Amino acid sequence: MSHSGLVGVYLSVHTPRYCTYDAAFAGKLAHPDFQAVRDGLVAQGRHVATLAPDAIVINSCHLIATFPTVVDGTPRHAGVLTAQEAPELIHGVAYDFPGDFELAAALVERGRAAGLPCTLANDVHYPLDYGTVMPVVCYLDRAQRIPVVPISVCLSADLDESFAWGRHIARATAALGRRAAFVASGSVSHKLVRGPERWPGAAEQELDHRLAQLIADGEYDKAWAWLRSVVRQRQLRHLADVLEFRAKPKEASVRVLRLMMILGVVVGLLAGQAARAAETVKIGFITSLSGPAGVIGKHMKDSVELALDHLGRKVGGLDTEVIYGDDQRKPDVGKQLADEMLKKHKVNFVSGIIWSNVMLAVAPTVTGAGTIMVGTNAGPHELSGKMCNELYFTTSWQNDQTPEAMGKYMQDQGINDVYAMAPNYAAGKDMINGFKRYFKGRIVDEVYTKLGQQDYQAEISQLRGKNPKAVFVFYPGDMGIQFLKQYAQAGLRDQIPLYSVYTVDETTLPAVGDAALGNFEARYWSPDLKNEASQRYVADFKKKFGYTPSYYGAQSYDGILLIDSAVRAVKGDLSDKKGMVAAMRKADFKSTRGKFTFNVNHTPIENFYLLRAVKGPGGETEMQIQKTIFENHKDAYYHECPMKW
Amino acid sequence: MRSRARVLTLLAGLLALGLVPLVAALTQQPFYLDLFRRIMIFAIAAVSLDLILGFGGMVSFGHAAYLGIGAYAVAIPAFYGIHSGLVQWPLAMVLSGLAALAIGAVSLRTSGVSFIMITLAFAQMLYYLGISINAWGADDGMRLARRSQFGGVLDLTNGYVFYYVVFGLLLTLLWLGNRLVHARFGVVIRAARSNEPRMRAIGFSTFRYKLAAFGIAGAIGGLAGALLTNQTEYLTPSYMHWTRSGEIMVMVILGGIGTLYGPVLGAVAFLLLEDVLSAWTVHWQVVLGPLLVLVVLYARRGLWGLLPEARRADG
Amino acid sequence: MNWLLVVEQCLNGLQFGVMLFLMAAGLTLVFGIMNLVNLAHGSLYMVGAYLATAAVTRTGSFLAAVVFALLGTLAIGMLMEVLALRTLYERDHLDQVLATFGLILFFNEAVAIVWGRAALFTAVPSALSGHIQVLPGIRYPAYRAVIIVVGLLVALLLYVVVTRTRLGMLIRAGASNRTMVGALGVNIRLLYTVVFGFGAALAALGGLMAGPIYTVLPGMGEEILIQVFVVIVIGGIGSIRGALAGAVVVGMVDTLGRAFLRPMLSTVIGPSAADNAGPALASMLIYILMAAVLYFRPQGLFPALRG
Amino acid sequence: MPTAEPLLAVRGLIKRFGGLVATDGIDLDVAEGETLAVIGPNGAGKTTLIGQLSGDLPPDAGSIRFAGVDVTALPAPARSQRGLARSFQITSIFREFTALDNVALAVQAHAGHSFRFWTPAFTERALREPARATLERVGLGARADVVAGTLAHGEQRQLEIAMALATRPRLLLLDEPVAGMGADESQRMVRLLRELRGRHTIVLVEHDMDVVWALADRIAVMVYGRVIACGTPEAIRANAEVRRAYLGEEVPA
Repeated sequence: MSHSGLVGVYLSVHTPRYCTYDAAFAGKLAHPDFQAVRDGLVAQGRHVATLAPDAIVINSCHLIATFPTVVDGTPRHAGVLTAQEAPELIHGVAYDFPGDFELAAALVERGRAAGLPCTLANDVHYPLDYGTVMPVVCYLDRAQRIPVVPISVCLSADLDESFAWGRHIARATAALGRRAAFVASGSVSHKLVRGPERWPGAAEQELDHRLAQLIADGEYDKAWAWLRSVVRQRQLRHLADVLEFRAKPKEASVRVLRLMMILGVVVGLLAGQAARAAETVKIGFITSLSGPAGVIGKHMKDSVELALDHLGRKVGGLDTEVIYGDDQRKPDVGKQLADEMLKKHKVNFVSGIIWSNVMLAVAPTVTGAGTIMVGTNAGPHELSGKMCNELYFTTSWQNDQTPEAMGKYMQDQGINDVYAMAPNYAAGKDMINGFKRYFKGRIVDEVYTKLGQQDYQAEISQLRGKNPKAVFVFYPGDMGIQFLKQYAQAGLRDQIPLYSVYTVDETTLPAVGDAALGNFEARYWSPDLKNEASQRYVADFKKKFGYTPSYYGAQSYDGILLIDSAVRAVKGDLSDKKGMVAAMRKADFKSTRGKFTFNVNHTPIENFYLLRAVKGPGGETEMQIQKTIFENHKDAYYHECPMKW
Repeated sequence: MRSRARVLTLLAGLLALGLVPLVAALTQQPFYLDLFRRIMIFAIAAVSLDLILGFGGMVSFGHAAYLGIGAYAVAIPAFYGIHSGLVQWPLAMVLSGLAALAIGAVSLRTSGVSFIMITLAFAQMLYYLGISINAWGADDGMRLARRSQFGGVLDLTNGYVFYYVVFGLLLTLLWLGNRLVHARFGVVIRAARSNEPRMRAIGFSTFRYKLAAFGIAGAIGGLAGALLTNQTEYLTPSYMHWTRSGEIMVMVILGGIGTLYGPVLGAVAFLLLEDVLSAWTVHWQVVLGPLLVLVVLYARRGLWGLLPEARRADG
Repeated sequence: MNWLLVVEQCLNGLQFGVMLFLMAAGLTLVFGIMNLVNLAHGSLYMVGAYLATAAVTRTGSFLAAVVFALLGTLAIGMLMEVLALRTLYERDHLDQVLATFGLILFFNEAVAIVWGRAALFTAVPSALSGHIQVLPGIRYPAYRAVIIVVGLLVALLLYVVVTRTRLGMLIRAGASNRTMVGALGVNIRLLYTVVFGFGAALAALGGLMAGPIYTVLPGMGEEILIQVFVVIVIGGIGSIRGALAGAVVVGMVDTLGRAFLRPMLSTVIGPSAADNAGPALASMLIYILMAAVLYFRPQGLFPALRG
Repeated sequence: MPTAEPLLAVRGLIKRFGGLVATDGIDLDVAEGETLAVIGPNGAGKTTLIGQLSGDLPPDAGSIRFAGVDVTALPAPARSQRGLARSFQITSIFREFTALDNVALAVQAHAGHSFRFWTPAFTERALREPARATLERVGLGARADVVAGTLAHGEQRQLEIAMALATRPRLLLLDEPVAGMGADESQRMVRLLRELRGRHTIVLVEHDMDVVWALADRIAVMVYGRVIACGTPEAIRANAEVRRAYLGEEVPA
């Protein structure tokens, strides 16, 4: 929300009992029920912090002017406050925050132009009420750094005048290029009754929720109509009294006038409507687009584009911009891309990442910057374990889960004398360890080969010498293509069954073809998975791109849908991280793997299937699901993750 | 004595580098801070390589190994809880310097292409060693939980402070490098490149000086490694892969060998091009490749060489 | 020790060595004769593999693919020499490294643009997909046996051309004193272009033989390039004999190391330590070998007899 | 010549290149202050001899004693430190550096270790003064600041002598100092070398017989890697063996 104009509207309250530091933070709350209100105010404060507005226009119902509307443009508001109505609760509170003379002057100028009686105060001694000072000093801007423009309630103004003032505030801030927040200090459900325990009950509070909901949904006309009707229907006792306001204390009438101003502000935002709608969801998608691994990056990028098509190019109902980055399979390049997206493009989400070492460099950078990260492939055990983070989700798996599934299947089949092979690097050892977590049979030998090795003839001869009953391997990308071809060429394909993980998939099948026939794989998803979302994804993908999608793609497709579900849940308020995280935790979207839930560490709990490479209807080799190995399988590291929810 | 054009370009360049943080602050784009800090770190590595490559004629194709050692010298102590930069950075320079001395002792017995290949061989050995040691993350690498601490005096987590630390180190390196290159030690190295047999005939046993230069270059490379780990808060053995040594070499040659300022220009040009082109098209390498060829064909002494030279060849 | 296995591994080592020789021959020819460090030799190996694969998928015949790949890469090699490399012969090795590094970037990306980033489908020609009985009890893939034969034939052909023919004499003369040969009226520029094209064709032959058993994708040249440089340095730069000897030595050491190093090591330092150190050591073996050779015999095992 | 131990004593020096025996058991003595010329047809092994004396070529057999010390095993730099300087048959100088720098480097080589990283070497008076003086001495004073590579061929030969002198040598090995020079240039070189006679022991390898007769105290004649005669110029002029060697009737070894 980098555009100017009103960027935030807050319905704030200033009941003396929880309007001081002691009451708010030192635990001496007058009444436990205020806890929720206090937390709401603290949340508003945090929101103002992330919003970092250039100015706050605050309208407190205790700052009353009888004839003109007073706009206080004093450049510096400093003084010592004792609340007029509650000297014993708020006394001797020093305050010193800047003002915004330019904005106040512009506001008064607009008011005068529109024929509204108003004066511009520019006087250090202009008295501010506790309704103006306390919410700012205690909750909204404790550092007292943001310029504040108090604006009074005008007793003799009618509803339309208050409404007009609202629109002027919105337009003045936009014209000056200020990113301003409007604070209405006092709530709709104000109840002028003695005794804190008889504070506005559920019915009155409902008014607040109703108004907030109407404004949030952008239903300004309805809000306008509702407020007028509330006044007419005398639903509220104190509001009913308003009509004979001459006879009632000024508080009651002031309430309605302020409501009109709030509404005016909000409706005034209509002018700024475009600004709000202009807010786009920016997603940074980092993967490997160049070099030998570029093909995997292409699968992911195409799937993201397809997801956007299915969402009508709008994530969470907002315009969406996806910025792709090529990490060239290098962790430091990945990190630099993440920095660029966070600081330069100011993205709201970062997603993608194929390789574990790149993920371990990028994820902490993103979550550290307070941005939500949705991983769509790499599943290093650290991120499912002690490095799990509230802002980090993955729509794939934890690396070890797939070999665990294969280990379980081979254990259940009672296979023995297995020959295990993998490249000599961290992921290779993870795979074999994951396999051994469930496979308890005899392992003839564990062979680790050079990373990126091309010729496996020596290892194949060695393997044949040991004549094992089965072979388990992990050879991703080009290593897999070479190993499979050489394994078949050595004539072992029909002698010793080959079981593998992350080796035979839709990115390598085109290059391996029949040499993969009969190969067993374990995976959480396959193009032939029978569920409506997956079938739609596969069909549309083939139609749009002309090749079969892989799990790399399905995970990325799900990642975008997850983000969409979160943004939709918070109604497009991208600053509401907590709300989005809560929404994501529900995994409330039509995933290609079917219904699944997130574990405590934000790693999916999902099924794992046994796949086999068979001759497809079209004649080429494809993977088909044979049976389910695990139902709702949890990763092996979630107990290391401290998160509880 | 350098030509005016070169002195002006040099000053303008260094001034620009110094002002980047200001520009970044004004345009609300802190990203440029990270981009140029990374460029300066590689400039330090390139200048250290140029000490032996440009001035000493020792074409080391394994210089990235010392960056790797420097990086590990920061990450491993941090892994065990020692976060003080005052321990890590000197350790990085000492360890990489010693490694360079050891590798140099063997490599300097060869010359020409054999020297290029043997230095490459040792770097690849360190690379494969790195990816097979599980205790330190092997290929997955290690995360730097906290950047090097300097007892609150220097807070590297603050982008601007870290930027000026790197900038200061680059300036110091250029200054000290300049002194070294013109002092007796540097003269011996440069003369050995010009005519080794003649050096032996007039009484210099050049081996010990070349080895010392190799060690110094390795140590500064180690410092660059330490900075790089703090920059990316992460390190993997892939920092030591031969293609990374190739990239540092390209920066030196692209900038112009045999001058301390060439490699800085080379680093800026190469990494900026990489960033700009890759943002423009995913096929950026098809543009960068021919560009390098053109530089070799038409800018014979590198980009720095394009600037008019001083009247008398400055030795 | 199962002797049959040892013999089979030696055969594997020989085959891997011959495969390396196919590439090393072209590189050492260009390097030795024209004193040109050509990092882009791996790219020509890749181009050869791609042209052959494209031809096989279109025509279905492996032989047609071989001819098409050799001629195509010959032309590309000569074009590359004329456009980029011709002026670099007198230049410093450093400039040659930078220029050819640029060519690597160009070729990898160009191939990706034309054929896409995904690996192409390649398979051993059906005629050669069977096995042959080399020795009682040892069945050896026919295709790999063909590689050995082709490799040795190429070695013989090269030896004859370089030592017995007029072109060979010109090439050797050009190596020792380029200007003198030019002075004798020989169009030295054309000679170098032809030699470079010939070197490129050799690389292409290596590429098209490797295609069916390795992976054909952008960047496939660089992984093998480093091993080939090790070969020519061990063998002795510029000497065809050296390239062959170096290739076989590297092939054997690397293959036998991967097969038997761990068992041998475990007898010395115990199985668990061997399991950990073995693989790492195996990957480093050829580099340790090269460092040793360079230390004791910097000019390589069979230095080229020139100058 | 006094019977004190010779400054340079060579005994049984043999050097083979494959089948070719370049120096076939050479014995030679050079007394302090003497100028010995070594002459012989091309390929007689003269340059191989100089190479072995300077330490660039390790002999296959035999010994070299210099100033009473067996230096056979010492590498070239160590011999230079002991005062044994040489010039090269094919000019070998630092082409990118100025003439003054070239000579200053030679001075620097003998002015302690060069592990100094601070003061710019080209401004150290302790190196520049002696270098400039040596340049003056060989007649290149005016050309001090010219880049060596751009000097004329003759001037470069003079520069080589200057570099040798700058190492304050006890013995000068000069390998064809006037090779490739015009008449007047070689006259100037001879005048320079005559000036050095007596103050330095000189071993002079030369083809130009005028230069030899003008400078040599003694002459050694080498043919096919062997010294077939050694003596005063007059003796050598009269020696039948030498005439036959020079008149082309090769005497089989």
